[in-house]
Amino acid sequence: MRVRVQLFSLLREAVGSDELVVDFGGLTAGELWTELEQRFPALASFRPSRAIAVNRQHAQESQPLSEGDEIAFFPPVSGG
Amino acid sequence: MRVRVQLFSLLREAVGSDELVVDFGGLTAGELWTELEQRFPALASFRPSRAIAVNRQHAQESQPLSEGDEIAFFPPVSGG
Amino acid sequence: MYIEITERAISTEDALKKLDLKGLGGLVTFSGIVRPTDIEGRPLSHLEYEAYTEMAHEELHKLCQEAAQRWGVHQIAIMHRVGQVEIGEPSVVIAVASEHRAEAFAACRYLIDTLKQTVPIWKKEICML
Amino acid sequence: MYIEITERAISTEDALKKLDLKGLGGLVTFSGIVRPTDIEGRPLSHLEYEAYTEMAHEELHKLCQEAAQRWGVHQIAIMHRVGQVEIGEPSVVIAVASEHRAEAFAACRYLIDTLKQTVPIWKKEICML
Repeated sequence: MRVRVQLFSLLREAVGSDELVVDFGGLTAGELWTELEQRFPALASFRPSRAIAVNRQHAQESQPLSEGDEIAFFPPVSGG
Repeated sequence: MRVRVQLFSLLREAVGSDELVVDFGGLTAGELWTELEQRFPALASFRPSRAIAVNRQHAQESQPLSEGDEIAFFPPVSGG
Repeated sequence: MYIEITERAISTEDALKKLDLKGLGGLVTFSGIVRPTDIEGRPLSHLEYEAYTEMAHEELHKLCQEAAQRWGVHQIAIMHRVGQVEIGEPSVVIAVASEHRAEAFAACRYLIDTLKQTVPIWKKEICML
Repeated sequence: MYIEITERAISTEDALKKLDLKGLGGLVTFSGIVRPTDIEGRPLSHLEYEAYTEMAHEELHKLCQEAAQRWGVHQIAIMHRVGQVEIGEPSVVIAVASEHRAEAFAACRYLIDTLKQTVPIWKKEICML
């Protein structure tokens, strides 16, 4: 399936891009992250702390993805 | 002794005056109140709830008074 | 630390102007606004506030000192109206700034709660005729 | 309920203008102001904030709905800066009005605490060179 991936803050800086369109053979948000780590090894160190949103909702690694979903990965939030 | 008595809010309205100078034969703030009650019977109903200040400090009925003290009697505060 | 008991209108903005925010990170304000009805729902015309002004100043000063001791907050402004206050107008405004937000929230809440319990100011509700 | 994520300067006054105070008695505001040093005391030049704007809007909207359910408060304004924010400027302002003060304090505190935990906005500290 094809999904849109947005990256924020340190993850955006690690990859050098704020948005990727990814053709993806897996099922879940966690599998998508693993695939991104393979393409962008600089992401690996963020795995323990990074959060996931699917279609603008906070999500877990187990969240199944669908064609056209908007996925976002980001470090712990620090607004305010 | 001679003391200055200030009355506020409903007590002022009950007596019809915001300040009295009282020549007083007693010792304590509570005794002064009792003397005022005798002069102004309308004060009696306020006894259970009225507060006392002596020289701008919250005080108890047992507070001894001195010549020249500034005494205030007032109903429960309701600012804010 | 700024304390004012005044017959003139007051506002959050007025209180904020009295604070020096330099180096501070959290700013909390409270305004108590005159509601259109009394506690039993009867419509009010306005309120009238009366203060034992000198003692109220001293009591408010003590409250500020307590807040400074308990929470380390030093930037505090308290303004309270006396006289006639119309529906919708603030009768009291408190502004507190501190390094971090927890202290400003705690001090502001303490100040308004304690003001209502100990500071010699009285409200009279004037009913609609 | 008013939510704004903006590159322009914000202020307590701006947030207050978004509230309808009619009939309400308690108004609490919080401003988070950029401090001149980082957590280790190093001097900062400024902060840069970045948001996942669409999701941040939705999350803030959810927080307002939670505050409405828990405390019955409906007059809420939240403004958050993105982009460069200078030392001494507010990065976030929250204003909450309610019938009585306890609800406004509780909701305002909840909103800033939860904003910092769940809303997708990130701060970057730019050190003095």
